[in-house]
Amino acid sequence: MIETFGMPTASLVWLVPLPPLLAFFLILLFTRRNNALSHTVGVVAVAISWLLGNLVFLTALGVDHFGEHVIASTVNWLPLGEGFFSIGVLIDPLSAVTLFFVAWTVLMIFIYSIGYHNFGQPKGDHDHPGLPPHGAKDHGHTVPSIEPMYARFFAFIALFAFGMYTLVVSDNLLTLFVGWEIMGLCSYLLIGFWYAKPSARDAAKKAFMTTRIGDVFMLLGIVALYSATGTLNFREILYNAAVLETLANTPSLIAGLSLAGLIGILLFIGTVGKSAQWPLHVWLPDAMEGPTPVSAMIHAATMVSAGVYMVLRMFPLLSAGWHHGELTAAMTIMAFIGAFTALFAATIAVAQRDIKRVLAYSTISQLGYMIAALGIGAYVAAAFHLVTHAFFKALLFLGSGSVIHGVEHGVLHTGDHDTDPQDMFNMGGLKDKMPVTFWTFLIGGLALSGFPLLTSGFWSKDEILADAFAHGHMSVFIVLALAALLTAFYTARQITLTFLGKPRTKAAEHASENVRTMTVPLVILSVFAIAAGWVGIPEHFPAIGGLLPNWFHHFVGSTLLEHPSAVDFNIVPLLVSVLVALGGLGLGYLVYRNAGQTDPLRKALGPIYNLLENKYYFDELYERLFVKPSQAFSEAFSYRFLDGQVIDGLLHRAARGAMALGGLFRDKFEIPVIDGVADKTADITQTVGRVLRHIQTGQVQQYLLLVALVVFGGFFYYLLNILQ
Amino acid sequence: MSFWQDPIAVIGQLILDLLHSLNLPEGWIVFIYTLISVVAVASFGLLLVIFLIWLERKVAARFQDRVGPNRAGPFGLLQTFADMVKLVTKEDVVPEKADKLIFNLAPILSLIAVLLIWAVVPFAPGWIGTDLNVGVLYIAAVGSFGILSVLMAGWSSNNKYALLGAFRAVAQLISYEVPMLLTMMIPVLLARGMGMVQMVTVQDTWFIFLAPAAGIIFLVSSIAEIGRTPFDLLEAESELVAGYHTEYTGMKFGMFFAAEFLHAFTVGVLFAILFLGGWRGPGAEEIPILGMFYLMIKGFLGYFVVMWVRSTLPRIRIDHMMAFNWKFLTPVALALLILTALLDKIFAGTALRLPALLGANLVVLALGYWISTLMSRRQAKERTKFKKRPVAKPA
Amino acid sequence: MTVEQGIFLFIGFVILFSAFMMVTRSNLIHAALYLVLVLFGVAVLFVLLDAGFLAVVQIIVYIGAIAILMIFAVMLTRGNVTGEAISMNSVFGWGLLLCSLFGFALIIMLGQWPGAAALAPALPANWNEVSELGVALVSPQGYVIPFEVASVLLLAALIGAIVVARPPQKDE
Amino acid sequence: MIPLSWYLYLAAGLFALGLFGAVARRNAVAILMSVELMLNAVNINLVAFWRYLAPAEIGGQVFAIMVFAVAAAEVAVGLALIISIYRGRKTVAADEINLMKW
Repeated sequence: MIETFGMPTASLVWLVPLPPLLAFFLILLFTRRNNALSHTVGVVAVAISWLLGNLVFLTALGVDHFGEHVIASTVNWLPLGEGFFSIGVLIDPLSAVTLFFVAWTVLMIFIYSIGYHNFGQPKGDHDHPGLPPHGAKDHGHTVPSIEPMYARFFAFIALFAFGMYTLVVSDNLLTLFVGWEIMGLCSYLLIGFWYAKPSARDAAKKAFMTTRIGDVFMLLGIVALYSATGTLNFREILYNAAVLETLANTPSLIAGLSLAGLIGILLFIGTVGKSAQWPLHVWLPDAMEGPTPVSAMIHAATMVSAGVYMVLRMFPLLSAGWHHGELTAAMTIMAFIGAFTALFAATIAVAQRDIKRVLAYSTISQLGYMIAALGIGAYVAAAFHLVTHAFFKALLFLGSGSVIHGVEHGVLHTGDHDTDPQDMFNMGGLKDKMPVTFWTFLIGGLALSGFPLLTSGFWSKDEILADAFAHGHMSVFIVLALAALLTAFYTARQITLTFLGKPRTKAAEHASENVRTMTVPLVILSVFAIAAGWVGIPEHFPAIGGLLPNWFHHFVGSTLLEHPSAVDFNIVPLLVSVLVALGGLGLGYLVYRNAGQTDPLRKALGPIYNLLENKYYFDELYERLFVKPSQAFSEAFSYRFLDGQVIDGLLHRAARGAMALGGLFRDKFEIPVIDGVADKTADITQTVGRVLRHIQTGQVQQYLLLVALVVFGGFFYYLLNILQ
Repeated sequence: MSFWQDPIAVIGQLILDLLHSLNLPEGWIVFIYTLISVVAVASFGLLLVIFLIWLERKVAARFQDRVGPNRAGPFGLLQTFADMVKLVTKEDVVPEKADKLIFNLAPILSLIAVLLIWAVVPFAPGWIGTDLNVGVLYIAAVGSFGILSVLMAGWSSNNKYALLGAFRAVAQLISYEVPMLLTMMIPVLLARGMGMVQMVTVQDTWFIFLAPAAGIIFLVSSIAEIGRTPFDLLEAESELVAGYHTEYTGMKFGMFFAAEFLHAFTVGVLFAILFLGGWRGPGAEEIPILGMFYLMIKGFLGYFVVMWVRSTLPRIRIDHMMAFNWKFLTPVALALLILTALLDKIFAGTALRLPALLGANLVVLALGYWISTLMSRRQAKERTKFKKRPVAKPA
Repeated sequence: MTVEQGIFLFIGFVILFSAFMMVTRSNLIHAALYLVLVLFGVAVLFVLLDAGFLAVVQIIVYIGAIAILMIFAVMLTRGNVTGEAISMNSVFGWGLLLCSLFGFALIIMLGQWPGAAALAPALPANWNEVSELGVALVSPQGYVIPFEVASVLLLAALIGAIVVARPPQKDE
Repeated sequence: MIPLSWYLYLAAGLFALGLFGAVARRNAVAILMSVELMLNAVNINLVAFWRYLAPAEIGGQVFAIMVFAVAAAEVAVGLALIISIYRGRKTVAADEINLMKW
């Protein structure tokens, strides 16, 4: 039994997800009228979760061989025919580090949201629930106004946090799926938070529908797994070599896959939806319609991480039958989709104008990285990148929100409402206006592009590349290196366009730094964006390797039954990753140093740029391929033919027949027989009633007396029997 | 064990020996022995009243910058005896239309209700009338006899002031019993039992440190239970003459009077037992008479607070009093009870128990205060919304 | 005769006498006070039966709440306080007959039952009534569902009583 | 020692008296009081059976507590009804409250 302050740690783990859920109900039911109280409730709730999460994490750190001695506790939940379906909590090294970064990012996002939604500002004059605030007149100036649905935001995002915590601490696929779906619901609610905007509504629906496709397959996978093994508990399946062996050797009936492969692929499709991998990536860029803290929540801390977290969890199953030679079918597919998505999304990101969309595609790309890493078996590297990415991407999103907020301030100040505060080409020179945002964003950007040695992104990305190289997956290695180059390039593009140079619009000139509640989380996250990488420096790294032990590898690696060995050092991947990072950054800076309102790449790339700008026309393709045909099909077949001709025709025929039959019955049967009986019954009832009504005196005690008399009669009969 | 260290045990043994020498059956011995100890405790309570009345008059006088009784005996100590003689010799008036039996029973019941509490008071280790395993609940139970006596007195007097006073009193007593019971449950929770002896023996740290808010609420609601200022609406002279005992004279009035004083001191003693560690103090385990001394000191501390409040605060309005109970004391007490149960379970046996409980108490008190001020401010705002009512003007 | 038997006989007499007075007095306040006496007697019986907790609860709930409420109700529905001309209704003769038959029948039946002569067995060692009762009331193996249902019932009764007894509101 | 039958006889007598009160008293409050008598008789039986026949099982006492709860609820609602009726009809005599007849 592992204990924290004398309490079993497992009970603490049970408590981790609860405060946000309580906060959700408290805010919705009681405090929603009071903004200050609502955000206090929300922030205090996640702060409690944060505290508990960190306590659990620290406890886990103190346990020797934590991979074998995990924190686990189960309770019986659903009674089944024999036994119970039990649910429970499980903290092993993987979920411990996940809990750690989730706790930190979520807390930061909550604090940031207070400032982002303009708490403390006056109410807007024309603000309307369901629309972003328009600003309020205050002493002749236009100042930002408070979000009209401020409290509701905190309620939803608290529910979101509950979903994520549930997912992280659960010890079985079912509760994990519950958390997963709660997040799906919350992302729908939050992307469509400004529901009066048609684009937000559409984005919400799109996100919901697209992830649903993945979820259906995932549910199929869960069902398949349950019917194959009779349990959904991670430790019973994934840490049980016999079960895995059986699953890997049992053929399924589909496409020659083993059962493990089939289930793995089905579950992976869930991840494809949730983590926005090609071809289900289309929802994530549109999800930028929601408020920026939501974007950070979805793209960094929780939802997309959840997808990767799930495949990390299921890795033993996905890799069942893999003996460091041939990759399994599921792993091959993951490697392919991950690598492809990484490159594909990076190319799109290069041509986006919207500051948040660039980050959105960057997220897709980085998630592709993780999936690809997992696909080639680099388990620790994938987990490591998940952690570092969570920190620096949360930082970048919050930073971009801060930029947008600052520029919006400028927009309000100048009154020029045609300027899009999210378009990077409307910015420029914000370095001096928003120093804190600039420096933190710079740190995040460098981490994203993998700036050598210093940033966390470098270490995690390098580890993936090294792993791919060392195990001879050259195609994956090359694709990922290319993607890294593009990543560095668009990051440099973004930072240059946004912060460097001269302001391109009036709004950018009047941008201003934001309040403390927004900047402090940025600073804290930037610390992590740098330092999170230091726990995973390979031991054989030249010069600094071995200064700090490669803690992350030992810790997270111990999650698996068979601890992965660290790869030997090789100079090629290191050189490549340094080169692509610095090269991409330099190139980006050079190209965009003097950019005006149009993108210099447009001329250079020509039609390809259009292709990229329109995201390879994927939305249009899906519209043609799926939406239009299904509409046409519903119209022609379902509505006109099936409904109008077949069903209606049958119904009309049947109705006519029934009418005829009914007439016959009425004349021959109902009137003479049934009515006759009914009338007689009524007559008799009436007669009896006339007699009996005399005992209904309306005096309750006489009734009581009668009741007592009857009871006593029965009693007396019994008594006579005794006495005889 | 010498007589001077533990006189009660010595005397008790003596009586037991005496009873055994009479060759009575065992059941009767227990019965008689219990009867004697109960009578002893009750007599102690009654004797105490004499001293209490003198003390209260002295203290109240000091608060009002007077000297108080100082003629009869040294420091006026014999004043109360003189008053008793006067009360006993006064004419015993029974109203013509009064319900005689009930009228006479009410003051006796009133005094009994208070004396019954003393049956479970642990004076010192081993000194207790009877150690019920449901002691705390018992205190609450005998409190209902007090309510009954008020109702009987008010109704049987056949006087509208007395009846109105009784109504008010009962409403107040029943209402304030709720937070009082709730806060009494908190020491029960902390002690893991309702027995009074257990309550004292587990208080290695006084419960006032674990549950200060509960202690305060208990004291406040107890003041209301004994009907003292600022909650003395049951005998508001300007409104009700003298409340439910308007028609009582002589020694019957004296009984109500004594019951009230004894009850006030009982509240202090209960506060001492529930929150201040009862008889505990240095050396009390070895020398029980020291424990008795400590308990009395602590009890007088609580009693002094009651007197202090009485001399300081004015009477509050009846609707305010009810609102204070239902909208502040009761919710806060409920919250405290739930929170204490949770925290005490979570932190049981750890070093965090004291700070966690103390902190939670303070937070609940602060939150309760904050919310109630918010509410009252909102009410005030709503009140100002109404149009001004027409006021009669001099022609 | 042991002490316990003595106490029982005395209390039993008090209970029956008070119950008789309660159902026959026309002065309702007196009836209510006799009811209090009955209730108190029952509490004493509980003590004799080693159910101290129930005894205390009996006093709190019945005397502290129910009886007080009864007296209040009697005073609020005044006019009949000091006695009615007729305290019994028109069928009270039948009631009397039936109830005395009922009582005698019960007593005869009890007399036939051999188990009625049982004596109280010793309580289990280390018997702690309060904690046993507490555990039984909240443990899923015990009576947690009836307990929760009872709490809901009390809440419903509370709200119902308020709604029913409230004076009709004007123009709402 | 007291045999079980003593309690049962006492409870039987109390129950019969309560039943008589409930059937015969005119005043509605008095009827409620009589109902309390019957409930108390039942409670005596419950606790006595617990003590004499199954002292190891706490069930009898739990049932008695349920009876307390039911009695409290019954009195609260019953008295509310009586007061409500009194407000409307200025009487609490059960045989004058007889609108519900044919």
